[in-house]
Amino acid sequence: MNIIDSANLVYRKTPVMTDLTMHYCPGCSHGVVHKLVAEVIDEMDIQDKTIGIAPVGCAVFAYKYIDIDWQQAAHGRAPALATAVKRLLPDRYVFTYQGDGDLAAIGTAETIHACNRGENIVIIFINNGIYGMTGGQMAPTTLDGMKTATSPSGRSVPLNGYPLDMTKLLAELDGTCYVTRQSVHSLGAVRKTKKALRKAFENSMLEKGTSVIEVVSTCNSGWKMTPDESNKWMVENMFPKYPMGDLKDR
Amino acid sequence: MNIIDSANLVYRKTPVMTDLTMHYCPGCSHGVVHKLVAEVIDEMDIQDKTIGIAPVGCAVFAYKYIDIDWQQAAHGRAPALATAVKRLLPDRYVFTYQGDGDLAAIGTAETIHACNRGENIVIIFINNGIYGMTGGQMAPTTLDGMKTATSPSGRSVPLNGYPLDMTKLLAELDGTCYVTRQSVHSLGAVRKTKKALRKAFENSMLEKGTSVIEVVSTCNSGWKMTPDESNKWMVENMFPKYPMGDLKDR
Amino acid sequence: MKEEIIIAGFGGQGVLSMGKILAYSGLMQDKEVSWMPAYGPEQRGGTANVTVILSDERISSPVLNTYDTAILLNQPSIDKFENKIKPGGSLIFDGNGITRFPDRKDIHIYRVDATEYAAVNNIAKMMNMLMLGAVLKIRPIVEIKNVLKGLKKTLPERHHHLIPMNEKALQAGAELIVKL
Amino acid sequence: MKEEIIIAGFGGQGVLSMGKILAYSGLMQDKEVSWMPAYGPEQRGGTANVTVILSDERISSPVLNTYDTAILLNQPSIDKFENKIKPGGSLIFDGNGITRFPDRKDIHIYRVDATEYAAVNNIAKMMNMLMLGAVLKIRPIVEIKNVLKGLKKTLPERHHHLIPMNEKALQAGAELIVKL
Amino acid sequence: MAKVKGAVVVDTEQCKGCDLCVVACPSDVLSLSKEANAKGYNYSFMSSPDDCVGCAACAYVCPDACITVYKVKI
Amino acid sequence: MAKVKGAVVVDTEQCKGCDLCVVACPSDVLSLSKEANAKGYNYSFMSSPDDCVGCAACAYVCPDACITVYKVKI
Amino acid sequence: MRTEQEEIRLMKGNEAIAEAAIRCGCDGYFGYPITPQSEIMETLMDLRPWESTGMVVLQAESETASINMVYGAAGCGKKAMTSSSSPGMSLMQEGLSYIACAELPCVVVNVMRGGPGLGTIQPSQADYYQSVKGGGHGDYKLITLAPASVQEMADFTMLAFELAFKYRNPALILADGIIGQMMEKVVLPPYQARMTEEEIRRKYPWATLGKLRGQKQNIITSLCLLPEEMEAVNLHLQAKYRQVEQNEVRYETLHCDDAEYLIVAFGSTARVCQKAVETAREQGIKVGLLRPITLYPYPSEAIARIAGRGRGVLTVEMSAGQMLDDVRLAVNGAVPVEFFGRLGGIVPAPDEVFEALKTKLIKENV
Amino acid sequence: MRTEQEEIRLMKGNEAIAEAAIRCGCDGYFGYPITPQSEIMETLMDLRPWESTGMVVLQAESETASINMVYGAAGCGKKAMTSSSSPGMSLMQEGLSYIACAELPCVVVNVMRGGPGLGTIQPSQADYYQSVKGGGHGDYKLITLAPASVQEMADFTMLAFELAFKYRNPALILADGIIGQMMEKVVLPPYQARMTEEEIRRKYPWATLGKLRGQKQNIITSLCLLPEEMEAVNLHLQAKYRQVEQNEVRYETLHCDDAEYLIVAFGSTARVCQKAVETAREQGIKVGLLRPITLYPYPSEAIARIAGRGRGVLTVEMSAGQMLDDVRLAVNGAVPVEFFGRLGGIVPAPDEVFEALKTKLIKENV
Ligand SMILES: Cc1ncc(C[n+]2csc(CCOP(=O)(O)OP(=O)(O)O)c2C)c(N)n1
Ligand SMILES: Cc1ncc(C[n+]2csc(CCOP(=O)(O)OP(=O)(O)O)c2C)c(N)n1
Ligand code: SF4
Ligand code: SF4
Ligand code: SF4
Ligand code: SF4
Ligand code: SF4
Ligand code: SF4
Ligand SMILES: [Mg+2]
Ligand SMILES: [Mg+2]
Repeated sequence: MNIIDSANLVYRKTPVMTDLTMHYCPGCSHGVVHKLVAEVIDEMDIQDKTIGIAPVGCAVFAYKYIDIDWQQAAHGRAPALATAVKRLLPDRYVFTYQGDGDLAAIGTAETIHACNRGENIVIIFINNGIYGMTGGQMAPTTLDGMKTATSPSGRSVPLNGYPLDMTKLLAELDGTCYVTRQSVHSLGAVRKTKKALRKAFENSMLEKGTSVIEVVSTCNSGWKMTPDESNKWMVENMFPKYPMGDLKDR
Repeated sequence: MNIIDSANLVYRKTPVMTDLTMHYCPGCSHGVVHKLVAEVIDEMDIQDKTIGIAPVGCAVFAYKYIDIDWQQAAHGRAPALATAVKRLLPDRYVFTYQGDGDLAAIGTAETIHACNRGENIVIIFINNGIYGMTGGQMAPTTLDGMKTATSPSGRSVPLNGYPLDMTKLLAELDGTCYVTRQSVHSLGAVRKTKKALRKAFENSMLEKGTSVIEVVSTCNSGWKMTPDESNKWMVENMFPKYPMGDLKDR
Repeated sequence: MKEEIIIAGFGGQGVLSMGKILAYSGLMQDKEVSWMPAYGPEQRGGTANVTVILSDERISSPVLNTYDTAILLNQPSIDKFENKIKPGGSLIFDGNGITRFPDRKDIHIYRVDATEYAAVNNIAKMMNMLMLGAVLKIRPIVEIKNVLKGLKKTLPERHHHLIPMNEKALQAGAELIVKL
Repeated sequence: MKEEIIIAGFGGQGVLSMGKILAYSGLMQDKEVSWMPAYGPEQRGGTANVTVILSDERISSPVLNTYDTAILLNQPSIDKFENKIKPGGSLIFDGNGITRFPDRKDIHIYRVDATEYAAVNNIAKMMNMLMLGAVLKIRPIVEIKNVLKGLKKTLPERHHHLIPMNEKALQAGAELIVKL
Repeated sequence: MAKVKGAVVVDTEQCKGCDLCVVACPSDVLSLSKEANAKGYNYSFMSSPDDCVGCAACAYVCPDACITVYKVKI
Repeated sequence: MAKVKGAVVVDTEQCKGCDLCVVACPSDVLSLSKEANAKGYNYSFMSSPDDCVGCAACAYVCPDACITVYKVKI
Repeated sequence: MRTEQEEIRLMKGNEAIAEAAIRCGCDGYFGYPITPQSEIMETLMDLRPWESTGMVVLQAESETASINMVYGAAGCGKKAMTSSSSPGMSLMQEGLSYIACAELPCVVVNVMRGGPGLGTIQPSQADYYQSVKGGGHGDYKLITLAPASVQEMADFTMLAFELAFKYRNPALILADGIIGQMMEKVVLPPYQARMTEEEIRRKYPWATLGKLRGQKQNIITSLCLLPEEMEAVNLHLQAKYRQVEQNEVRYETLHCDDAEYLIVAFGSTARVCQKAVETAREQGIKVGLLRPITLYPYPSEAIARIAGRGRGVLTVEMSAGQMLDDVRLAVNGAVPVEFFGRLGGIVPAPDEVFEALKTKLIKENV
Repeated sequence: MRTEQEEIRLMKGNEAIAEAAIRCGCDGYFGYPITPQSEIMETLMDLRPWESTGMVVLQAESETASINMVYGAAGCGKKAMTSSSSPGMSLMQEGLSYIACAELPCVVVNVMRGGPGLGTIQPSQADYYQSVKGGGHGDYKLITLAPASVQEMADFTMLAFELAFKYRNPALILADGIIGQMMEKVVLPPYQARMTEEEIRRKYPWATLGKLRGQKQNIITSLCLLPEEMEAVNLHLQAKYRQVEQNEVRYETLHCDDAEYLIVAFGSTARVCQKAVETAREQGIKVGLLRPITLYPYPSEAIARIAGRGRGVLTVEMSAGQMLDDVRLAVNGAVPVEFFGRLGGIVPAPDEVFEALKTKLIKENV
């Protein structure tokens, strides 16, 4: 019996992904989220209507992998770009894809104000608690006690302040309509994240405001663990501080 | 009977205020808050231990009026200066004095991160819902429908976004220990604000984190009303959106 | 024809708008005009001044060292500009609150008590129009009818009913001139 | 004495640390040294290389066009650097996964199957020390005792127990040389 | 209860005539003068000095710290 | 209930050997190969192909979109 | 009868920019208030072009956000602009470097005020270096226009968009507080329709408007991790800049034909110098004035040519001498180059310039 | 035996800066990660100087925050520093302009990478203009030191603080990815105690440490609304800059005594050029090398003097030619000035420089 036949196809890489090998480390969460974004674009059939804004961070090359039009923003400024793009092209789907350094450190003001204005965009926020791209320095979301290149003996609150729950802040703003926290470490988690992404993209055209999807993620290189260990560590350590689920849905 | 005799003195200008005439418009709230800050410094006897950080905004010249050491910060960056000053001089009282444009627009990131790090400083936030200094443009805190030089037919949410309750966000952060909203339009309000200021200054030495005192204020020039009308308009229109009282006290 | 004018006083005395009306009237007469304020956060006190040039030729510098005519509405302005009037030029000042009167011998000096007149007649907001009336009597650089045209152009429609009042003020102002 | 060396391979093959050990050993022998990596976000793939210079004199350029000795640990490195070796210089390569072998006639070429040896002997982390042992046999620019001293200086105390193992790897590597 | 009598001194040169003290005074003691000071402001003064109770409400709300307050029990 | 049989195809050249599919598979179908691909990674493969139920858990969690999944009811 | 479209108006330079922007089909303005240019956004907000042409006007949370909004809009092939004054411009330098590298056409207005630091709100020209040498990192250039009248504030708004799109390069209008705040007569340009999406797709196929079926994706980026590729990007930029230098030099001369002495000045300072030249000519001194209109590309050849025939050059600026470098580089030692400047917000008066001419230049040549 | 204090170490340039900062009594470092200089903060965090000398090390939320933290710390008379690389430097331009105007001493390190825009992380020198002409607004100068070795990374950290405090002016260490990432031998300076508050009050009476009874308040500001006052501030700054120009020019020459041709290059490019000069000398070509150590103040006189004796100058940079302007201004037309550069992250090789010398300069003189 030939199972491997297009008639029996259950899952394959969406054509909205390009054929390039992603530059991410083996097991990096970025890849999974990329795939989900591409799948949602595919399923909504909006490849020609979607414009992505790439960050400065490991995902800077997102534009190489998801086959849509892209702009690559300066570090932290993706929401400013997205604001302008969406205002000038209101019938387009516009999303930013940002890391925790990009969105919650240098881009704090741009993120908060885009959300507060209620721009009809989607913000995808990859919170891996670290600066992956630059070699694993501390991020605003780095957990207390977590070791990074700039907190080699572990983050310490008196020295470095508290881990920042940016998503909670964004949920407080009048301009956001949908704020949720997801992950991609398991089949179930992946499915939920995809659903959340779809909802967020759909919101774009309903003039309800900004949709924010935080994906609590791993950076196994930065964390210095295997991908599987990273997932487990994430569930045990990141989830209590950054609990899964919707923070706002209106 | 000679009432006017130093023996009978009830209230006089604190010597921590200089003798210069303030450049503020007649009736501007800035003057009242300046006086209160100076009185608290006087009463706590910390004139030699206090360093103020002046903003860019109408209060840019605060350093001319309160007779302590001051640094004048770039627009929005006062919390960054204060962070460094306090960390290098931990036994000094360090406060910022900022307008709503300064603190809640261009300085959003600096404000949030100083508060999130829990810097042991005092942030005095003069929310007059407008950019006074530059001639009355819209601020992040400008109310819906409020007319300003850049919203001449009134702020409109679809165009300009929502009025931003920055203080609420700051209260959400783990690093703040005391977050309160006050005003200075009446004897009672002035007394409360002074008490709040004193508490905030006292917190500075308790290593509890950041104290934030929002003073909902008037800018009669920008609002194009008399000072008295402004106070009334404030009570009626600003207070519902920015309600008085403590948001956090731990 | 070229007239280089400085108008100076407290913020709130209508210095800039007097300049604007002059410039607009010049425009109505097909002159080249320039209006250059010393800008600043006026609402918070200090003095205001504006340089207005009307000319038949293209105007080079909008910033000047010396002026043909100075319209000075307070003491600091007299102190600052009296010496910058060209010999043979005119200094027109409002007498209100003046403690040191201008005393140059090589210029024409006129006192116009527009502020007082405006206060007495309860038309404080017309002070600058009174002054302008006097100025145009002394230096008829633009015609009154063009001033009124200019007003019509610059005032929002809902204020057009004030134009006759302005006209009256222009006429009244012309009567207030005292040559020193 | 002056030796200009390039070491190149995949990120993760210990290219940079091999260079560091060489440089540190040079320092122990009072040489001038420079260690210049082609840096980048290595953890995300790509190749790594480092230029190491040991010299009795002050070193001018840390960046070179040509090298005395090239230590090349993968195919892309051979492709990139084979032609940049000075005539009479040495190319030392690891045979693992090599599909196009170096073939210059005017240089000395050595094959050292350190990767294979390390895999077989379950000492994958010692691959670069094996290679270094071979290199120092071929080009004895620093003494083994200084390499070990250098290791002591650079390794954190808790890893000092590994030094004998490193020494053994250096010796074993010297036996793997195959001159082509 | 002993009666209380107050008085205020306004620094008329610093006063900007904002009227806030006038509004704040619970006893309607203060008014703005007809005359302007050197800066052109109609300063505040005690138009009904006998009614002053020395509560300092005026002084507290004065943005320009122009008011000194005295009080005696009589 | 009809029995279900699945199979996956791994793009062994794209695979980075991260092991996440191996861990995710509920039926322990996958393992990492001893051999490395051209990029030096030990790629994933169906070590127990008969156990595959075509649930696509492996494919969903694969960061590099290397896995294609097929399923038939038998 | 005059039509609305060609109406002569009396307006401030700042207002002229706002009016011209709408009329030339600008798609989006993003800004943050700062004196002495806040009237640009205020005028736009008052005119409500979103109800007429559809132009978007947005007050951003900062200058940093503004310039990055411009990046986003320009990336879509839209006519985008921002404006600010000196301190705000400093905050835009990273964004400008990105925009220049990503080759996005846009217009930026700097109405300069006295610096450094918070300084003063009075006129200055001390951001010349920042504008033409590169305030941001890396090798890039902004096409820089220096208006000297309210009319030019309007005209250069159109011209800046033209040049920006012609070269896919940011264009800077470098004005100062005088030109921004003064009122003059201005003939406003007629309304021009905004580009349709079809037009943009046709003329600017790089724009990110959404990847149509069968087309390649468009990517706006300034990143090339491989230095070889990044060098190629740079060489391409440099080649473009040579083109700009060949085609777009603009300047104005006055009395230069027989000039023994040459004054070089730009913007409102050139107006002041014009008056000084008039005075000098009245006294029989043969002085000419060259006013660079484009500060980048710089009229070096013209200056070299005219200066070469004379006995010396006086550069006049509201700064400590910044354009002076470019004048010296142009003259390359052929004749003496002197400098007169006022700093930190002070506007030189015509007679000061005349005085400087006599004491610094003519005297030296006696 | 060698003491810990004068230990010879093998370390990266970035690490050397961190070590030297602690040793020279730095009070506070504030930074944000960016390649290729992140090791500076990483090393500091690893060394935990807050436990030894009491130095504060803080990772800020951005470069904008970092430079303003430096402002705050420097305003207290403390030795404060930050470091970044090109895009991050662009974000600091407003802050630098404020610091320069408020006359605050501090040290800023830029380990340049290829731009413009996000560019690449490879070495570059294309922030020369930004550094020495003024990337921020207004007339100001940064004392700019260009290290060419790891040793100089350490030494110039101390020197930069010295000069910064001597002139109450920000000092910039303008390095590049090569010097930041390479390892060399370095002799670390001995530990120096941090200044006590009493010392600061005595030596820097302007510092805001709290207004003591009987003393006047200290105010750190860059604001002067009155243009007359702002001009006075500027004239004071300019006078100070003349002092700096007189006292602090530093450069190094190699084989310049008999040089017919002169190469001018700074930083790591000068190291590459040194090798090219060696090659040329071996071939009997009389070439010298002048390496400016201070980029501001610039060694214009030395260049004019040496170039004037020869037949031509070749400027070599990792940029499209920025320092070239200053070389041309120095030479002022006396001899031809040619340029060779690599862009966007490419490091020129010694033989390329030698080739350029032959084809661009020597050929021209045949
Ligand atoms: C202005 C500026 N500052 C700093 C950097 C360096 N930088 C690049 S990516 C990055 C942070 C990346 O972290 P994050 O946003 O969490 O993304 P991740 O790599 O973890 O996905 C930084 C600081 C930069 N490119 N530009
Ligand atoms: C970088 C920068 N951007 C803009 C300005 C102009 N500016 C000065 S004050 C101000 C806003 C003042 O408003 P706010 O902070 O609310 O203070 P207020 O005057 O109302 O007290 C602005 C935008 C500036 N000086 N610097
Ligand atoms: S460094 Fe971290 S975030 Fe970046 S690709 Fe590797 S695992 Fe992913
Ligand atoms: S403009 Fe407004 S905030 Fe500023 S001084 Fe006047 S009233 Fe106060
Ligand atoms: S002290 Fe009280 S009663 Fe007296 S004037 Fe002031 S407010 Fe009125
Ligand atoms: S409140 Fe103060 S400034 Fe206002 S009127 Fe009264 S005394 Fe004068
Ligand atoms: S489809 Fe399901 S059963 Fe089959 S290999 Fe994948 S995870 Fe395992
Ligand atoms: S999850 Fe994907 S990349 Fe990872 S081992 Fe499995 S197939 Fe390979
Ligand atoms: Mg991250
Ligand atoms: Mg305000």
